[in-house]
Amino acid sequence: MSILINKNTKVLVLGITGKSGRLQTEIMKRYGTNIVAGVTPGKGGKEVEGVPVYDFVKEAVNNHEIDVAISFVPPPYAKDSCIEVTENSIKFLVLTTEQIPEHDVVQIIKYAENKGARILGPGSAGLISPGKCKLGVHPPNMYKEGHIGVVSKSGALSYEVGKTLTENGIGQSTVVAIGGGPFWGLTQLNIIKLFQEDDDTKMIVLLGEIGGTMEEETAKFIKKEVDKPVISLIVGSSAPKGKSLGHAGAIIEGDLGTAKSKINALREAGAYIAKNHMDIVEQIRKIEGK
Amino acid sequence: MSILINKNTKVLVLGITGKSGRLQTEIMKRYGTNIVAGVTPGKGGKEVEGVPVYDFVKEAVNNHEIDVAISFVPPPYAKDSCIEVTENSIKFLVLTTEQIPEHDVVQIIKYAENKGARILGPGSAGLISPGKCKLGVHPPNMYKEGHIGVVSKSGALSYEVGKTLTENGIGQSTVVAIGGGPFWGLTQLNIIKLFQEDDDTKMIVLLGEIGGTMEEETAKFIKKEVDKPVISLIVGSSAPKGKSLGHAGAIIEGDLGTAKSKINALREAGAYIAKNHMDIVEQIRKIEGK
Amino acid sequence: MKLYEFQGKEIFKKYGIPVQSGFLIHAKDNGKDLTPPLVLKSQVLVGGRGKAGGIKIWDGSTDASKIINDLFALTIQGEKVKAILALEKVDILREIYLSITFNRGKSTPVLIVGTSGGMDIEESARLNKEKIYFVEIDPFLGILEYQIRFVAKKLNIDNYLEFKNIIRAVYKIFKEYDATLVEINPLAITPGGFVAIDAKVNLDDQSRFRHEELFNKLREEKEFIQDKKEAHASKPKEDTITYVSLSGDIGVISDGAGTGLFTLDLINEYGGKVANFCEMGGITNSEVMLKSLKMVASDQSVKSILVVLIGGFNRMDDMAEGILKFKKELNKDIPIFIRMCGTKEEIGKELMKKANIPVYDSLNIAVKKAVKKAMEN
Amino acid sequence: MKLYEFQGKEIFKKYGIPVQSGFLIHAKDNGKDLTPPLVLKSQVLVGGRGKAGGIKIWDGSTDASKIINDLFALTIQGEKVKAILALEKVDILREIYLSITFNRGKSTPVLIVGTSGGMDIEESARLNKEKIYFVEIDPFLGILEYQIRFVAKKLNIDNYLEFKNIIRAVYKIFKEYDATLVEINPLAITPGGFVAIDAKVNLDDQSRFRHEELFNKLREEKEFIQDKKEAHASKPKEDTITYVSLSGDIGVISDGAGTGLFTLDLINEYGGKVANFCEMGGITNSEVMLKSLKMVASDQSVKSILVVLIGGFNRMDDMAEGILKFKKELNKDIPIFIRMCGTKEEIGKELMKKANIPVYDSLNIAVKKAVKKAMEN
Repeated sequence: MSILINKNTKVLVLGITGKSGRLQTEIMKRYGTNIVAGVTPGKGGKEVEGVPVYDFVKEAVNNHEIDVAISFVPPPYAKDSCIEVTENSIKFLVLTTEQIPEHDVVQIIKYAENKGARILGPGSAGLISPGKCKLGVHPPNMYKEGHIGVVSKSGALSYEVGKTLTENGIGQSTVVAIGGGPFWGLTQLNIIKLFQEDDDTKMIVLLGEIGGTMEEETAKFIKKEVDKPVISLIVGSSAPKGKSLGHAGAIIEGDLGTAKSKINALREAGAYIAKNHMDIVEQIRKIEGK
Repeated sequence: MSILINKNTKVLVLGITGKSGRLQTEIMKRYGTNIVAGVTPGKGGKEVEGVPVYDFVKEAVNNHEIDVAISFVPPPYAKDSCIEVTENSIKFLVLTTEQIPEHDVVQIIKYAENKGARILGPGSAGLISPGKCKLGVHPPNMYKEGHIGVVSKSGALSYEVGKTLTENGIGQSTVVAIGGGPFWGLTQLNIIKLFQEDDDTKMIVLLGEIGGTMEEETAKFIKKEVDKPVISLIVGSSAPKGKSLGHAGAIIEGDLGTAKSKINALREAGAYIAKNHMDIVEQIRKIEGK
Repeated sequence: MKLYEFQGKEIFKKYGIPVQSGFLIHAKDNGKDLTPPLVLKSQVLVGGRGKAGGIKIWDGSTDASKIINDLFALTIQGEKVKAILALEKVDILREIYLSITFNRGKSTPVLIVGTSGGMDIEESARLNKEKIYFVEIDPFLGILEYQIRFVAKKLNIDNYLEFKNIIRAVYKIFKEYDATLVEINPLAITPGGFVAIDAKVNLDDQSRFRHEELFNKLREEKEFIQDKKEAHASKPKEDTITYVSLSGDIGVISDGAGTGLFTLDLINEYGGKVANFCEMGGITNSEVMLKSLKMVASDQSVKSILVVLIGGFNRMDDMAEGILKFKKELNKDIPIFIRMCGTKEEIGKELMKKANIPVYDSLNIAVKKAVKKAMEN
Repeated sequence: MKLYEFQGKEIFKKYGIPVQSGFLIHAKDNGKDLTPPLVLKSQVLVGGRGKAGGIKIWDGSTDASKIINDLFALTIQGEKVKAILALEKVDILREIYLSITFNRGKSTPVLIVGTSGGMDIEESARLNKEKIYFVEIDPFLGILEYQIRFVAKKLNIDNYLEFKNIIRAVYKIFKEYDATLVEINPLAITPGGFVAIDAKVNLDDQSRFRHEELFNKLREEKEFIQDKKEAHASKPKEDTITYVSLSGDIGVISDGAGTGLFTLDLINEYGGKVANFCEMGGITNSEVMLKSLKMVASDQSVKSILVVLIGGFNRMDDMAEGILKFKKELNKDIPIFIRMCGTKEEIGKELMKKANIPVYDSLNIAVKKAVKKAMEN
């Protein structure tokens, strides 16, 4: 098993005729992802990599069985497109688009929440269940099937760790990049909850970053609800202090958001704090050795 | 049993210090309804009929266990008040207020729908489960405990029929007035579904009116899903043809909305069409006699 | 409040929806200088104006004043023509139908477009359902780009940007004016682009508290061209009375729409004929009761009055008070049959008893008596 | 885009939020006629202006030009004072804090009010949590009456109507300007009513496509008072590069924020020191690669450059092309260590191989080599 996607997942690609949409469609298809349709306004009737393109999500839904969608739509059209997807009862959307206006992002997330739909992103690199399905831009050769669930804010860091695990013979159940923030549909907590419930995931790797308070909240959840081993790498300890978000930001975050605060919270929750990517491998081996 | 309310239902009254709110609180309390709190902005700290009044729904919810709310709030404040109730996780609201701007009504209903809350109204006279709970303005002496479920658009017509049934020794499980429209939270269909599922309701009386297409849709549902006897009275056969709603209204409604269309649809669905209120009594006796 | 075409088009202009240039001719104006060709359109609030001959084209070959006088002589569905909107003539390549209103069954705003448009839109909707498209609008999201793209595709619109701006403007008017209907029928495609040939805007009287200034301005415009009596109908209402005039001899008052309709059915069943019907609506007190009785009694053909009261919100003590006031003021002797029960009925009945006015508890008996009396008189 | 106080107050005025009357003094102005008393406020975009002595009151007892010259001589957190806002002095009875921003954790707009307000708001928030109130706003509903009533009660506001209008205006600005923050700190209660003493408005650069005209106008205002170089930062960005300058000797470029931060940590672990850090962000192509290399290399203290590429969206063929262009253009010899893998890595590696530039597959090795080289040089 895996989380969110599997071998049979039927995929709709939004913005399929754009540069990224086209290339990633090709790579996903080659990996074996079952892409059944694409949408780009005004390009209905065309084909990309053998995938039929429609003008509207409704048309795609009427002509194909669709489980999930992945969006490569540019920022100005992202909100409209996300709502169109949710409105058409597609319950899981990977939103790769970055640089979406914050007022739009907030509406995208709230609307999905109202409709009981899941959004991974914005700015998500997607997710991959090695050997089963790749829904996003994870470089295929860096992953192999196995039992480690990885969740990361950063896409690139999830590739980095995936690569390290794979090179050391450790496979993954699913590797998920939730996006760099500052807004998220699915959070670390949501993904870890799914890993906890997933029979095929034996251990969880949590890749966090300085800023925000998400890791602190995730730690609370881990402490209460997670009994699988959690190994965490928090990056940014040596980074210069970020620019202030003004009074309002400081009031909201208070003392939270530093690497130290996150590491303390996670350690207190029982997670192993890895020094670097190689240390993750060592810790996994140690646990497996038991 | 009964639907939506029962002996233990804990009630919040919105607009409790107004003329209607105050009088109806008194009558409901006398009937035995468990009114635990009231809200009127700016009147926090006062009491009405021994019921504590708060400025905010949140305060009431923090200080009392509350299951349902009933609103006597004037039209300009209705939308805000309804959203405040829904926002505070109260999942059933009787909205008695009439004359609310249509744009506000549509938002009230949509918001409740998004949050999984039920709204009876606007312009609803409320409902009564005789001997258990009265949540609204139904005159108490016109009802007695029994097994007939009554649903009506019009409040007054539900009193009329309740009175006739009671005078003829026929008790009711619950009598519900959904409001005169043209917009509704809970519909005839929603109420009949609850009656169908309610063990204590043996027969259903549906009181309809000309205009709109609700009875036609209800009929479709009855045909498919209801196996309890349904007795229907549709009023307005002899009324002069109403004012046109313009092209748009005519396009939406087409040939529907007349007494004839409603009666045909309900008869086709297996409902008995009563000639008048006395005929309802006769039909119930006939069925009971079997 | 229904707006005249010229009022609707003023709003359209403000929101950037293209309309023909033109001017209003009042009944009191005489002899304006006119240059042909012109479309002369009677300004009435009822429908069916085109079919009733209320729209004429003046091409200059005849006398304009003749056409104008003919129009002013018209009465369309009971409404006298008091103003004419004179508009430039435009070349129409194609007509479409466009409106935003509420889908009452679904409690949602709805965008409606039709591939043809014009006077017979309801009929064509009935016959060719596929030519009308409905798009539900989430009131919290407004109208979305993909929804506009959808209807543009269905209608084969070339100039998408202009079309989008019109739809956005229509929705903006719908929302910002608290309208219950904004209709452009037809929306013409001309060589110069889109033109809204007609404008139908209905405002929600219930939203008046948000738009006092606007409502007053529109009412003043209406009063300027209407008879005072007609204009009165759109004045601020302090009550919620619905009054309908019919052709029988029994006056009916009820304190609920449902029981009112039911009472009409019962009267019909017992062979009676209703002269007029007054439903007091949501705001009921002794003054409203008094006013309703006066309205019903003022009709000369009324031979008996039936008052059907079954109070929930409505208080019988208030109703009794109103009836007693009426009895005191009334200078002719119309028999009144009162059915009274519900909230505060003990007090109401006590008051009626003291004044020696019989009340009935049974609706049937009250109806039968009222019908019988009207037949006798 | 952060706005200056005077720009924020222009917007406040437009939306009916009361502000002090006043005028702007530019560094280039000489000798305006001034009437005491005046509050003279340095216009800078960084925080901590008050504590840095950037705000002075001129009561007429000293020479105004002396105070003004002192202010123009200030540099606050690295930002030179180029303009001063001169404002009428108002009597303050009480100060409160008011802002609307996003609660990023909850992905929702949030109204924040504080019973005190002023410079030490963060500190007072830390110490007395109960004095700050947060109200989450549903972006589809906007701010609701009961929410405003709630904060008004908590803050003991007497003039509710005026307060409500200010909050509604703040939310309207937040929404209509695509702001990420609208802050009034403090909002003063004066004998004459509320006055916004300060204005902090941050706009969302990502929303520029909706507000081209506005952004251009604001930028021109900024350019008028700023050095050109500083103004440049708020020009339309065609790329998404983040550049941070530090004090070490290794230049770092990454194609992801997470791996970038991780690389900094690794360099630190291996004893290296970072000179500057360039994260290419979401839009990556050969031009962005070239530009990033140039930015990093332009720093004289850079002794080795580490390029960390692990492409998902980012294509290694594009990156290789950018690196080759840089190599061609570069006229000094800085050693570059490249870690390259991911999307299109075969083509990218092939291009690098042809040009005889070594690339590494292991991050550790690349980092170690870059650190070692910097230490050697």
